[in-house]
Amino acid sequence: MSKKRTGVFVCHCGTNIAATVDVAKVAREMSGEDTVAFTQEYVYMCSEPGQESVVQSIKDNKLDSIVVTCCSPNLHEKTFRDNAQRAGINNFTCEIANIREQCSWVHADKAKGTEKAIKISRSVVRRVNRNLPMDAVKVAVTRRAMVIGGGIAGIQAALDIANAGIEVILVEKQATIGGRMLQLSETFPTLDCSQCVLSPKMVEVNRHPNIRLMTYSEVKEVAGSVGNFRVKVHKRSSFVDPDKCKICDHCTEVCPVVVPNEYELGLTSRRAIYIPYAQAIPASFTLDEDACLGLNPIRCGKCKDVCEAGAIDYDMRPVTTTEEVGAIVVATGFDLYGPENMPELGGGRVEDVLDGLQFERLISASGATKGHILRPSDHKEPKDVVFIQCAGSRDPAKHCAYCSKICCMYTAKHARLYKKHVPDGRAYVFYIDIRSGGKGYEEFVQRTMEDDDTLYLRGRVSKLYRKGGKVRVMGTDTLTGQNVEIDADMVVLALAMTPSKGTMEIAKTLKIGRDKDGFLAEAHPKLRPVESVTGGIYLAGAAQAPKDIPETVAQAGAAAAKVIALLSQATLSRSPLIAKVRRSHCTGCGMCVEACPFIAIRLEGGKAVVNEALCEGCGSCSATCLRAAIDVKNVTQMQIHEMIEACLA
Amino acid sequence: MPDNIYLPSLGRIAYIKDEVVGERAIKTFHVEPLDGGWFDHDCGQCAMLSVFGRGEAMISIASSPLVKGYKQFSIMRVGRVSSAFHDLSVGDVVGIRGPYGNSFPIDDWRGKNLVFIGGGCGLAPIWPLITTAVAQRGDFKDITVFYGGRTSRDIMYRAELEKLRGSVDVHLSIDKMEEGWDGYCGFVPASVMNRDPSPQNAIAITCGPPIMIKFVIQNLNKLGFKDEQIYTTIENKMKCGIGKCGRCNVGKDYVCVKGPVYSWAELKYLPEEY
Amino acid sequence: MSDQQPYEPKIVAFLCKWCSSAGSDLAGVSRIQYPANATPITVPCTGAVSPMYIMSAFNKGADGVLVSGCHIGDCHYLEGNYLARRKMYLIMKLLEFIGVEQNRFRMSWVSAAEGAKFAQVITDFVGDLRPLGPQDKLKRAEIK
Amino acid sequence: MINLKDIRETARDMLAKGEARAVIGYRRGSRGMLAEPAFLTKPEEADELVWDPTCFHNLSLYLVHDRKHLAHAGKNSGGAPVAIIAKGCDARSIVVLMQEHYFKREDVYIIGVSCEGTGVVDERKLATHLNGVQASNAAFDGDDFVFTTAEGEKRIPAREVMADRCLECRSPYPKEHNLVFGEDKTGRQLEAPFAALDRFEAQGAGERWENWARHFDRCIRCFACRSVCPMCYCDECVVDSITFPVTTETTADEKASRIRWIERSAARSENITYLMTRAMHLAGRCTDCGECDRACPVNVPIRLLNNKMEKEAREQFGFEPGASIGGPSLVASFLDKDPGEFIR
Amino acid sequence: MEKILEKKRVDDWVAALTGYEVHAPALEEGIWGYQPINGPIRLDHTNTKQPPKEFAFPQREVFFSFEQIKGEAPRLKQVMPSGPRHAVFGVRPCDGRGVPRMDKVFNDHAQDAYYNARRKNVAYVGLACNKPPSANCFCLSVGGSPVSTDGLDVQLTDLGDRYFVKAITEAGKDLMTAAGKLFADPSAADQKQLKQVHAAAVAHPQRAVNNPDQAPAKLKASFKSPLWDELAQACIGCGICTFLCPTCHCFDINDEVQGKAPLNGQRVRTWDNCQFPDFTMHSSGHNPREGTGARLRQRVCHKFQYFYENFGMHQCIGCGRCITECPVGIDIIHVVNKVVENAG
Ligand SMILES: Cc1cc2nc3c(=O)[nH]c(=O)nc-3n(C[C@H](O)[C@H](O)[C@H](O)COP(=O)(O)OP(=O)(O)OC[C@H]3O[C@@H](n4cnc5c(N)ncnc54)[C@H](O)[C@@H]3O)c2cc1C
Ligand SMILES: Cc1cc2nc3c(=O)[nH]c(=O)nc-3n(C[C@H](O)[C@H](O)[C@H](O)COP(=O)(O)OP(=O)(O)OC[C@H]3O[C@@H](n4cnc5c(N)ncnc54)[C@H](O)[C@@H]3O)c2cc1C
Ligand code: SF4
Ligand code: SF4
Ligand code: SF4
Ligand code: SF4
Ligand code: SF4
Ligand code: SF4
Repeated sequence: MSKKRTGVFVCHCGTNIAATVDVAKVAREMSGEDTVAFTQEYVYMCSEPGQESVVQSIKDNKLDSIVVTCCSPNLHEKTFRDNAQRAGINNFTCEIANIREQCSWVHADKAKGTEKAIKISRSVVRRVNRNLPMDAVKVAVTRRAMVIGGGIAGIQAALDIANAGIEVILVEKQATIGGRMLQLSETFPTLDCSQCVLSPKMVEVNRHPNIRLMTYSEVKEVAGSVGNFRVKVHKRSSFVDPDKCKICDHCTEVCPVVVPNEYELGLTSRRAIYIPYAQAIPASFTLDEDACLGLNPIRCGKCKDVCEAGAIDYDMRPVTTTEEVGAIVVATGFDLYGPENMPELGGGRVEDVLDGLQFERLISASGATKGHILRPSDHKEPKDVVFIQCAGSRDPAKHCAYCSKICCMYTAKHARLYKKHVPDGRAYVFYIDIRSGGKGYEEFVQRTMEDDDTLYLRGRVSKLYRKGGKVRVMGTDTLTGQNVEIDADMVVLALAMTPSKGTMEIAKTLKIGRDKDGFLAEAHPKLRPVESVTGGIYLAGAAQAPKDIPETVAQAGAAAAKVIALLSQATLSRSPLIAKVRRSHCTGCGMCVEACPFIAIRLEGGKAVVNEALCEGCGSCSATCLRAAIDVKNVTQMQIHEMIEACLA
Repeated sequence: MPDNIYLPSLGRIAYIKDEVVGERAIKTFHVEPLDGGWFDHDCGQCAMLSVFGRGEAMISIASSPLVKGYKQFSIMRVGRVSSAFHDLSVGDVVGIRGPYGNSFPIDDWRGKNLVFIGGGCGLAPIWPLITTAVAQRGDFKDITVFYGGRTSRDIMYRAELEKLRGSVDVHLSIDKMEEGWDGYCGFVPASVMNRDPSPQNAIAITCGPPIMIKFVIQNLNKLGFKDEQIYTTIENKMKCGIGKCGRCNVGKDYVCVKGPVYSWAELKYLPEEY
Repeated sequence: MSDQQPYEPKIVAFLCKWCSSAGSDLAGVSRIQYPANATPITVPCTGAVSPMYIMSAFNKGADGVLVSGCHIGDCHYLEGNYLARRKMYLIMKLLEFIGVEQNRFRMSWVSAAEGAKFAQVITDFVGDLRPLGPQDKLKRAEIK
Repeated sequence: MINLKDIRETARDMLAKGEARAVIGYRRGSRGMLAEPAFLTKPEEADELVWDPTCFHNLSLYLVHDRKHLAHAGKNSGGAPVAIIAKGCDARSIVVLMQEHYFKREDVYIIGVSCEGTGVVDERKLATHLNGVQASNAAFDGDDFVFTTAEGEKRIPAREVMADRCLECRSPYPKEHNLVFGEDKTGRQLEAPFAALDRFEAQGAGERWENWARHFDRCIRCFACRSVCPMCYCDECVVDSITFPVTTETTADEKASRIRWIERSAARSENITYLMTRAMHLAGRCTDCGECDRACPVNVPIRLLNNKMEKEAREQFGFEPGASIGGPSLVASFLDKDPGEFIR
Repeated sequence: MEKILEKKRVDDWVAALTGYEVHAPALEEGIWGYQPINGPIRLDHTNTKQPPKEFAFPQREVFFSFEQIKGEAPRLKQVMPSGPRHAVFGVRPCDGRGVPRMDKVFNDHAQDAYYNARRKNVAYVGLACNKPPSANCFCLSVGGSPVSTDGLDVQLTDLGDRYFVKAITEAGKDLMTAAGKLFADPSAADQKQLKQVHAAAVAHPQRAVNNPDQAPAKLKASFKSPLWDELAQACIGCGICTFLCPTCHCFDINDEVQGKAPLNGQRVRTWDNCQFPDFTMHSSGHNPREGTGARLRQRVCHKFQYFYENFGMHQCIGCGRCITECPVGIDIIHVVNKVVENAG
């Protein structure tokens, strides 16, 4: 590499610059720079003739890099880089020195303004000396997507992507897709039946030619990067062939094992061979390996004997496959905050204290009690029911600091559904405030309060315990300042929404960050709300933050749109101004790996390696490395060093 | 010698040629005195060149003492100063002080056969000797030049070597076969064995990477060359060029003063510190 | 520097490209006047500012060094300014510890919408530097 | 009380059984009573080992040397680990090295030694106490150090001649170890942590500068502080002003574009830049073994700089260097609650 | 010229040296160092931490400055040392013997204008060692003596309340005549006491290099001895032993640049050190002195073999600084003895 031949083009910008900066002097000073082979001033560099003369001067003087001292790079960097390219030199060897916004417009003193303009220009000239010509990084794209999590978020995203003609693999941990929504009874604010809305979508997923459904499956490992991920999926064995299973239910009749039914949140029990819901997709029974007496015809084998379809196969083995996809949507949903963390609310051990989801099952027509509200302890209809909002939410000292956002709404819904079932019952709601932003939401709550005659008590519950067949709830009504004591037949806790266990696991597997509450972190809270920090991985649903179904569906649609936009390109093109490791100086200490906000660096054979597809060129690595072993191209430490020198000359 | 040995005189770059390109680039420079005269040098001596602001580097004078107007240097781009040289253009001014070190005893060799064996950029230190011998062709008997590079693009002074062919036996070699190469293919020491030059009334002068020199000498010994008939030059890091900065010594000898030219008979008994 | 001229502090200002540099552009567009003492060096992010740059600027004769970037939470690169905050805190404390005047190093958050704030930051900085006189503690001796 | 016999026994055993490639410990040197680093490879050498108040070296430095040596020879450690005698601070250094992947846990066998109630001597303090008298032996004895001199035994309360870092050490016990000798007296305090630093900081900025200016002026840039520090293991230090072919991979371009942050001249400005950069680079990594401070021939109180960083790290970021192998690094991590009031 | 000076009049002598800048040992931060003197001087120092070599060979020497405007030839401006003459008081005899050794280096083969300019401007007023100032003194075994006058211009000997002052050179006489009336002629008793004091000084036990005369040959024979690596295992490659040595002279030459357009800078010589790993490293990474063993060998052989072969005297003058100051106990006496003994 021999010495640069740089051209410096000093713009007057009419009088915008020339009035307070001695442009001729700037040009003169720049021509004294070692590498500057040509300087020119012009009244409007960005005008047609100005641009032409830039192009011509590059050609005539065999320049290999240029500095245009003019206005902010946000305005004309592209213009002049295009000119550079037009003149046959690389566009990254063109830099702008901003002597208008950062100088002439803000300094009236011509001598001082000129001096500063010279320093700015000189530092950019020094920088350009070491600019490398570069081409945008191109990455080929695999036109297939993966959606992880088969709740409403995952289902919606998968359908949207598939409908755009892109193949989708939908990976669900459970035996059926549907997620939490499948457990809900009716949904606010319209009170339409949850399954009625969801089931058709589930069936569509199952039938869609572009969707490959992998239930009972988990993602174990991810390699590669945006456009080209390689994902290892582990499918557990269900021991039942879904294609053969006729869902005749003969097997459950003979199965001797009884275990609590997790889909009914322990309100009922099931057999070792079971179907989670009647509407499960895929529509097939599943054999619970852990509960089964041994997958062994000698020890039991009753189900296999009665299965006329011959769908049961004790020798079925788990399989691990590697799927290649270009983009990933993570929609792994939420769990409820464990009541065991809240001794003040009974710690999960007081009978007839339920959580919201249990209550959903209790009032669901398909639930354990076929839609009759009967309290678990004695199967009697509860007449006094206390709903407690913010159970675990908005309590930074002891529990979750954040607002779970949907509890106000579903508690109102619960109260109404309760009153519908038990018109003479009394419903009490403890709340802190009501947050009912959303279309039709406030009206919904109002109706619960007024039409349904629900007693809303503003305050926290300090304690509840069982007393004489009831649950005594002690709280305060902060509006009246009175202590309140209610002997309830049943209590429903609106527990905080937390990221699901599966969400926490997947965050680790995919190496996408989580926020301080454990939800998946979006790339930018405002501008990139459905993207993870890792390129090509998008977020949808309650895994990213507490949200209700409409919001979940909207975000799923947005994530799908991002995926479609990404995968509709044949290749990806990224800024080449990314980090580069000086391997010989890297000791593999891993500090850059830790510092990189985009998880773009890993250690390989004791050296840092930058993933070009992930690096955003922020430079955090370079400022962290003690050995100057990693630099962002064209903003290297050497360049900054020389710029500092130029600023102080 | 001038009063202040550290004060360089100025020289102007009169000519630059890309000798070898790539990661191990070599450029050849002709440096003319900026004003007034030049110091004289002998074959094998070096000069401390400087690019002001970047520092100094010891470089062999690659032109024959018979050439008066300028001095030639061929510099490989390896680091700070050498890279600065590669950035220069014709007309730029550099610093130069010297000459340093001893020289080849060329006068003792008149009437003898000369065998030159060079590798890589090791042709530069022996080039003044080759060109002087060719200029005084009548004084010497057979002159043979073995020279090899890693690839054909690493061969320096290619055109000049071709021009020598009339009066000198030139054997070029490259390490690995390439299309269109009609010379020897293999390492330089093997190339020498391939031709087995006679030790009779001969002096062998070798210069190149240390590992090459080691095998060349072994092979020359095998061919019957005595240690006194073998000459080489060594390069140790130098800063002052006058035996004070303390780094180039091999045992008690400062290479910048006692070297860089050694016969194998001398070198063999020096500690292995090069 | 001649004796007649009043002392003008020399400042090197590391501005992040997305916020503070844009903020200084806005100051320009709004024609807000401020002293010409700070020469900007645009960096991708405050997170890219190595403490070595600060040391080096003082070593090369800066009277003050400014590092300015996006407000916490607004970093274009999410976390860069968090990392910078910690590093800059440390170097600031170290400078202070050896007895360099506190006011010679400054960090600020200036968003793209805060043109006026940018001008204010520079004005204040220059104002605070003026009474301190030239920085000669870390400055390399000048060649005569 | 540590029984030297046990240490020797362990070393002998490990070498005899091939459980360690080498044992790095202390032995009596040729210059009076001072201990020096010992590198044992044969079981019979185990009797050379000593453990006394002059065992101030942080031997983990030699683990770094060993690893560089292996890398240079193109070998990987393979086989048996190197066993090393490590005090509390030394063991923390080893932890930081492992945290930075310099070697793996299984490559080292840490024979921990607790400093128990005391620590090691500061040669300078001792010299004033002995007043020109030469000592030939040093020994621990409860809260005292006992020195053998030509004029008989001299007993000095340890705290009078102990190194500042030991006086202020809050964890004089190698938490990370394979084997440990001596009692865990973590929590014992002879002086408040950062006592020397606090005393220094109590001065005004002007005074602090005057002091540092004198210290920086004295520095002769011998780089002993850097060479003796196990954390300064970079192949090429950023403050080196010369180009240094680090490996065969280093290109001419890299060598040519070496940044000269500071000049080689031992001038005040350059010395400051060097020492401050060093302090920055050691922030969160220095384990306060005090070796740099001890090695400096001209008594530049380097430890104060590192201490300052350590104190800020601890107080502002809740950070403790060398606490755990998997822990975060100070400058590559952050907390939401990091101080930000200084930012305008 | 031999005179007697009462101790209390030393300061008057110094005051009378108006044409000189007087330097004498002073204690700062627990370190003895030569400092310019304005008030009373002390001569009760041990030896100074740094030898007086700086007066002729400072750590930083500017050779010349240059300036280059683009398109023009550079302009060089030679910078020759100038300033008042120096009188350096309190130089120990060993350090005095360092002076002629440095003279040799800087005048052999080529004359070093900078060294010589400084050298002729300094006069050394030595102080005989009635008692070795350090436990690691070994001047006697390297051909010196606690009462040697080599390299000194004046020798002082402490006779209790008086100094016996002896001019060794013309420059020394000048120093004395500058304050002629302060001096008295020595009596016979003074002469006798001088002899006694000198005899006692020489008789004082010292550490010793065992067979100094055999050293050159034996070291030569031991070039390939495995002992070098073994003895140097602990060496950390710092600059203490050489920077503090009165006869180490290695240096580096660098360009220091301040402005780039126009280019302006200076060429500077700074001390360098054969113990730094990159000292002899070629740009290719090849290093003729790879490893601490090879580098220790260079230092020791330079002192005890190469210099001897070139100039017929040992370069080491036995001040013991490198022994006392080495942070890891590398002991040149031990090394020489060990290698020589091993050579059989
Ligand atoms: C009591 C209650 C009542 C509610 N009522 C209403 C209402 O009336 N109206 C309304 O709009 N909203 C309501 N909601 C909110 C609603 O349930 C959520 O908005 C919605 O379920 C979020 O859907 P999701 O797909 O994001 O998550 P989920 O429904 O949790 O689905 C996540 C899916 O991902 C799977 N999964 C998890 N981890 C992995 C993994 N690692 N690999 C593969 N698969 C994985 C899970 O098995 C699950 O199938 C209510 C919530 C509660 C708690
Ligand atoms: C007698 C002799 C003759 C030589 N002849 C030639 C020649 O004809 N052509 C050629 O290309 N090279 C020659 N060299 C080698 C040349 O001196 C080095 O390549 C050059 O000094 C490298 O300097 P640098 O600043 O580019 O490298 P860097 O790696 O940046 O150098 C680092 C520092 O070490 C010094 N340094 C590194 N290696 C050497 C070395 N071998 N000798 C002296 N100083 C060194 C440099 O001056 C610099 O200060 C010769 C060396 C010697 C001793
Ligand atoms: S921080 Fe630097 S040395 Fe450490 S792994 Fe990253 S690049 Fe390598
Ligand atoms: S520049 Fe930023 S994104 Fe790229 S590797 Fe470095 S820290 Fe990561
Ligand atoms: S601080 Fe001390 S040990 Fe470090 S380089 Fe300076 S003099 Fe040497
Ligand atoms: S900086 Fe000093 S105290 Fe800290 S680890 Fe290194 S040598 Fe020990
Ligand atoms: S011998 Fe001692 S003083 Fe010399 S370089 Fe080695 S460790 Fe440093
Ligand atoms: S080698 Fe050591 S003992 Fe000898 S003169 Fe030098 S410093 Fe003194």
